[in-house]
Amino acid sequence: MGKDVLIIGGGIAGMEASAYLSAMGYQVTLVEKANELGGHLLRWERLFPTQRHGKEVLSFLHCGIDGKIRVIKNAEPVAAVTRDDLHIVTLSTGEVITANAVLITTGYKTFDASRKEEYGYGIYNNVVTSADLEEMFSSGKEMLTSSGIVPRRVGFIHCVGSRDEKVGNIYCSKVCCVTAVKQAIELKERLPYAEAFCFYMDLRMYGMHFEELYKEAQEKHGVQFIRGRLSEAAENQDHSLLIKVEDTLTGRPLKMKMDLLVLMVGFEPSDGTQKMAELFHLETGSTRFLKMADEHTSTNVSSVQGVFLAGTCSAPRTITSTITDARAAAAKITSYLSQYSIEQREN
Amino acid sequence: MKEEGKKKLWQEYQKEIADDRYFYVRSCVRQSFFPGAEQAFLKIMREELGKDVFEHACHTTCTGIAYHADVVPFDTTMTVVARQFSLMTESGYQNLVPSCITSFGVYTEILETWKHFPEVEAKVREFLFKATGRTFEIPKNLAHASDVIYKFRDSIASRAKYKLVNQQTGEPLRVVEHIGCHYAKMFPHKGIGGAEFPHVLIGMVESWGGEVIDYPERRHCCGFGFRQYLVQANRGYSVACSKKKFESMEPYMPDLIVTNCPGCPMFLDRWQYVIAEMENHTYGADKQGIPVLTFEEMAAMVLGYDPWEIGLQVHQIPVEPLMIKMGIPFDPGKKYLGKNSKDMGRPEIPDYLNYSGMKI
Amino acid sequence: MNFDPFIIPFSVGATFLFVWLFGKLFGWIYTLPKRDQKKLQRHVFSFRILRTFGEIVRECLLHFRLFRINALLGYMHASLAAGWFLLIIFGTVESKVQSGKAFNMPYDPIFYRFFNHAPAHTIQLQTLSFLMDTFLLLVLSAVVFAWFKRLRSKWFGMRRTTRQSRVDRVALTALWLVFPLRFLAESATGAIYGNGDFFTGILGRASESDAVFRMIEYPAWWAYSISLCGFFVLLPFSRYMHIPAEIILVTFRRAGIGHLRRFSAFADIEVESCSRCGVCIDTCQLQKDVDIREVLPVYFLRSIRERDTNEKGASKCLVCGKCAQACPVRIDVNNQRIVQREEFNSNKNFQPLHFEKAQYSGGGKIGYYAGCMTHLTPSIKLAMVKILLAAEADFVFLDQEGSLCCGRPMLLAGEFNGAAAIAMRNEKLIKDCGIETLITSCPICLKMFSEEYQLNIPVLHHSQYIEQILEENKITLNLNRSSYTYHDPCELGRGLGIYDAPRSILTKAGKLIEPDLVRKHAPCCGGSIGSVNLTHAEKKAVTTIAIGKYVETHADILVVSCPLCKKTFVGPNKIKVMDIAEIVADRCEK
Amino acid sequence: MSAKNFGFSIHKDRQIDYDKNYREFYYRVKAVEPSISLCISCGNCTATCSAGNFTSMNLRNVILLAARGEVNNLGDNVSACLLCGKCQLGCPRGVNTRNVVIAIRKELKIRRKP
Repeated sequence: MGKDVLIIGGGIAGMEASAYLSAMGYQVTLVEKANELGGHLLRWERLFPTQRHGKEVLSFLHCGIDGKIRVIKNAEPVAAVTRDDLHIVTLSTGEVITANAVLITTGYKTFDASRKEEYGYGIYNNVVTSADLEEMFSSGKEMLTSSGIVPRRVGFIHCVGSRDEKVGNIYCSKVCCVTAVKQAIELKERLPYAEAFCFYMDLRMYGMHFEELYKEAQEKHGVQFIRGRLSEAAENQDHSLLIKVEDTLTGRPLKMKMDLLVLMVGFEPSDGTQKMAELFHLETGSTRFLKMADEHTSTNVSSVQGVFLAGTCSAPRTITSTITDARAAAAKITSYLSQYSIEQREN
Repeated sequence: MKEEGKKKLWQEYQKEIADDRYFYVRSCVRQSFFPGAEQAFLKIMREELGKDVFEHACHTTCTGIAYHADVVPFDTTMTVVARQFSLMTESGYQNLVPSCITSFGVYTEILETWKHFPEVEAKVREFLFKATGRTFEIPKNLAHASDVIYKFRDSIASRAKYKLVNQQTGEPLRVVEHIGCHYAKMFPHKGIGGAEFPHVLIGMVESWGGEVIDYPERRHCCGFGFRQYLVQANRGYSVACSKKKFESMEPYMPDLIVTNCPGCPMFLDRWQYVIAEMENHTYGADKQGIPVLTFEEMAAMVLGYDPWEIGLQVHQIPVEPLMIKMGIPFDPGKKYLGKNSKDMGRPEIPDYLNYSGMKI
Repeated sequence: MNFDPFIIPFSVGATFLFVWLFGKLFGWIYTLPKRDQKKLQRHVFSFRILRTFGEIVRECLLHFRLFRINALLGYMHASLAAGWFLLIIFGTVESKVQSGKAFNMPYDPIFYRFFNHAPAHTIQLQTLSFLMDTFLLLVLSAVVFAWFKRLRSKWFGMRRTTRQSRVDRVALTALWLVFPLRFLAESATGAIYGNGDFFTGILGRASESDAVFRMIEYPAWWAYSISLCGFFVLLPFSRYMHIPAEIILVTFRRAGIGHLRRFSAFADIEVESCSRCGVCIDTCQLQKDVDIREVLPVYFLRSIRERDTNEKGASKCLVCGKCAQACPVRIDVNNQRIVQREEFNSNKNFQPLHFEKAQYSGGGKIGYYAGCMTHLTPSIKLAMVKILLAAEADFVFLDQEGSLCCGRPMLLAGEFNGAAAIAMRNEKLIKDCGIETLITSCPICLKMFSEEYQLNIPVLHHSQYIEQILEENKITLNLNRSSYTYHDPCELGRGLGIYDAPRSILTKAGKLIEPDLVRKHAPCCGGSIGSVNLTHAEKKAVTTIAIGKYVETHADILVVSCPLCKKTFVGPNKIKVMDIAEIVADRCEK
Repeated sequence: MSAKNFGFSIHKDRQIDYDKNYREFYYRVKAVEPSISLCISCGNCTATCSAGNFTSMNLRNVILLAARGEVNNLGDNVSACLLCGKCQLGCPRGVNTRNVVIAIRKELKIRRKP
């Protein structure tokens, strides 16, 4: 025991892995770029499928680490070398940390919606992303369009930046479908008289209780689902939007006016994740996420010995799955550092 | 609309446009649609801007119409285009400037194909050599005529006699810009401003004092679509496309439509008349139709060229109201006089266009 | 001539009532179709009318059916109805005997004691007087029971009793007052003149002073008359209209008059005949399982009567027919619902599109018609084909390529014209196949074929056919140790009275364990297409409770004989569900 | 003035213009039968439809078109329905399909009145 573990990225995965590894008796150092722990969870007001507050999960995560591990905020690794199974990492603060194992939990960033030019994000006044909407929700302010009216019709566009080879992202970001449903419900709770439409390619309600949430959206809140991918949005004179989709189930093009358009932005590897890939010479897969040593049996293992992965730096994940993954990584690191015999298995 | 957002986007789609020494290739159909347009371009380039623009007497069609109408195969098109390139090489030019958007699209497509499949280029070189004994060099710069005008838009503005401003009200004219589909929809990075928010015409209009309106069906095709128009029975589909655009732009009360493609101004102009005849609805604030100009005609008007010299009399929708708005003097009596003041006949005035109060 | 001003309220009330009733009766007969008028005429002037009288006595006076439900309930109704009836009859006799005249004033028997003070001096009058007191006691006992029923309805076999409307409550009060007041008035007169019999004489014998009775007597006769008047005037507007209406209903029904495909005189008589006894309330699964009260026939019929039909009551109902089979008046509630659905149907002239493409295969003596629903439970149709092959029947699978609907679902939804159009087309398609016997697996189709089609060939449910071939030894069943419990489908059981065929087959196949409620009391599975807008959750609740009773039998298999019931019961996945045809196909030996 | 004959006519727009459509229709039907909103367009109803065997009846499409306010051509489609209820048995979402049809028929009738 008494071995050192460096965890890079103080989001959900970093916090939960820190808690487990410190409980197991390792000296854990958690490095976070921002001045606050929590990562994306800081910005998600309510979580699917239960609508519980993001803050509750955050305080749960804090309970595991507060006062138990060393947290370095406002810092990020700038150099890394490996010597005799030891990773020597230099931080931007100048501090040098030596660790027996490094866990990368640098996570994801949301897709830059302005890259889907035809949707007009950053150009049309009333096109926002799911992250923007979440901020609108958590600000507690009245929901208004840029023209100052209460939106009467809101469209949620699924798969923005996901499953789209044209923007280089072939994968499904997993959480956007259910997030759209969750946000549509929240919107209807705030604005019961507004119409909410979800435009989807396939609805991927794969998680437990997700389908129930979808049904609730239809039944209780009257959210309407139109299968079709947004082709283009244009602005009307009153700053509302005219959107064009194919209603693929009727087989006809469809246009409708939207007061507010919400783009469900997908996951991309965060800048930090990309940087860590360079710094630690980690392989990335075709999706640009950090490559797992084996898709089934070594999901927390990177291509470099002693460097492990957890959370969304390796694939899009839900919060539930991120927490599970962080604990799995902790177990894997323990096994590695203790040289358990099961480490002898081959993939 | 957030202007800064658009500007940010435009910066990502800038292209290199040669400064001088252009090899100009004409459009097949423009000279019969709007005969003054290409002439105006040459005049502006040579006389106003002092540029070297060369036309080779032997150049031909790029086959674009036949290619898009599925009449000739791509191999034929490439070989014909290779011949154009060889004429350019022979004449000692490297910068290709097509007049036609479809030609521009065809050239772009061929150059991109050759870039990714050099064996195709080799094959075409062989075809051309076997057929004509010619060889060629790939153009160093390919820009559409509207790109070139865009590049010199500020020089033109500094020479302008008139502005795209309503003289009576002092308000900028409200301009609808229509970009030919083959300009950037296939290769967004080959167009100025990209495919979704092209800047090429907007740049000209704003530089010359006008205001561009962004209406919902801005991206929609004019309806030419080659096959759609060429078969008479399909024309109802073609006109429906234009109609969709007119209906979408009508609430914005545009003063004029400007285009950079040979087909679009033709259809946007003529279909207004057809719709007026068929459905008894004339567009435009005064029910006089919305004038449609090519970018060269617009430049020529701004520069104060004689409207009848640049062929404005062959427009179906009269341009006179626009000239009155801009304060451009014109002699109505000379409208239908051709070369050597010979009367060239006049069109039957469409029943449904409202000409009352118009000084013709 | 006997006269006193207090007879006026009674006479006015009675006159009003008779005028009203005869007006109503005339109206009903007038609006009958010609055909039905003829039927009525032929019935009234035939010996069959005697049997009608018999039923009227049995049901309107003695309430046999109510006795069968619960003895106390039966006694209460019978003692009131028959007691009052006898009071009127014997009162009339008594007054005629006393006066010695064949004709006297109609109110004479009502107020007999007031006008005749002399004690009964002949043996006849003494007997009559004794009987009159007996009947009054009988009626009063009914009133006491009626009060008691309000408090303890369970003793009368009813978990819930009807919530009364205001008119009903006033009429009820008037009715409840009539007999105590009569008792009081007669007792007072009896006490003064010393002529009361064993019952009405109680007060006189109990007290020496008649000053009090002199004070009470006259107002009591007034109150008696007024309460009678009140009851008579309210009768046409309250539940008590059922008393005269039921007599007419029995007569009409016996004459062969029935429901039309619209709200007819017959339907109106039925509606008026509902006494709101509330016997139907406990039978209704929607009321019990999902607490939908609007469907309860007692309230639904009242809403029709008030010309403010409850649409929910019309459309939510499962049309299972349990209420109708429980109804002591035998009101055809199912038809009432369907007729009302048609009233709400704004597309009365709706005609479905033509179905030229629909075609059935011909070429066999026996035609097997699976029906739409059976196509969703292919195991049933495969089993039937296997059985038919085993029986070496000359058969053809008519609708192998898909059925044109029989039309009953549309009929149940109140789209009569559409249903008729489909039925006509389907009938022709079946006839064109040239079969001699038609077998179907779907009780819904079976009911439609037997009641609405003119196929002129035997139409059998597959359970009936199987029973037949078992008897003819065309197939034999190998008995095994499985135990079965059987669910009676609504349309097959209550709808068509086919209860025995499936049971006879099952006893040959294994052990049959019956649940608590069987045959006409069997629950609806909840999947009925009879309901127009019962929600999925509501249906599920009905199904879950219904299946519970079968699970309790601990039988191995729940056997059904309707594809719809099978599909519905398979849902909760609590017991293995099989159609009777599948059981037979499994155990069938040549 | 009679329209000139150009040898062709202007094509009708096939696009569903949701804003111009009779959107109220769907909400009226939904008020009568709320389960219509649960439809997920799986097509189970259409696949099993007795009427669909012989006609172009397509309940999935009917519900969709109703939701889009495209009511002009619904009549022929729902007219074919026999209300047999097979669709209701299959529906994985528990949509009360028969009543959806009945409600649509009623609404169409109401709307046809001037």
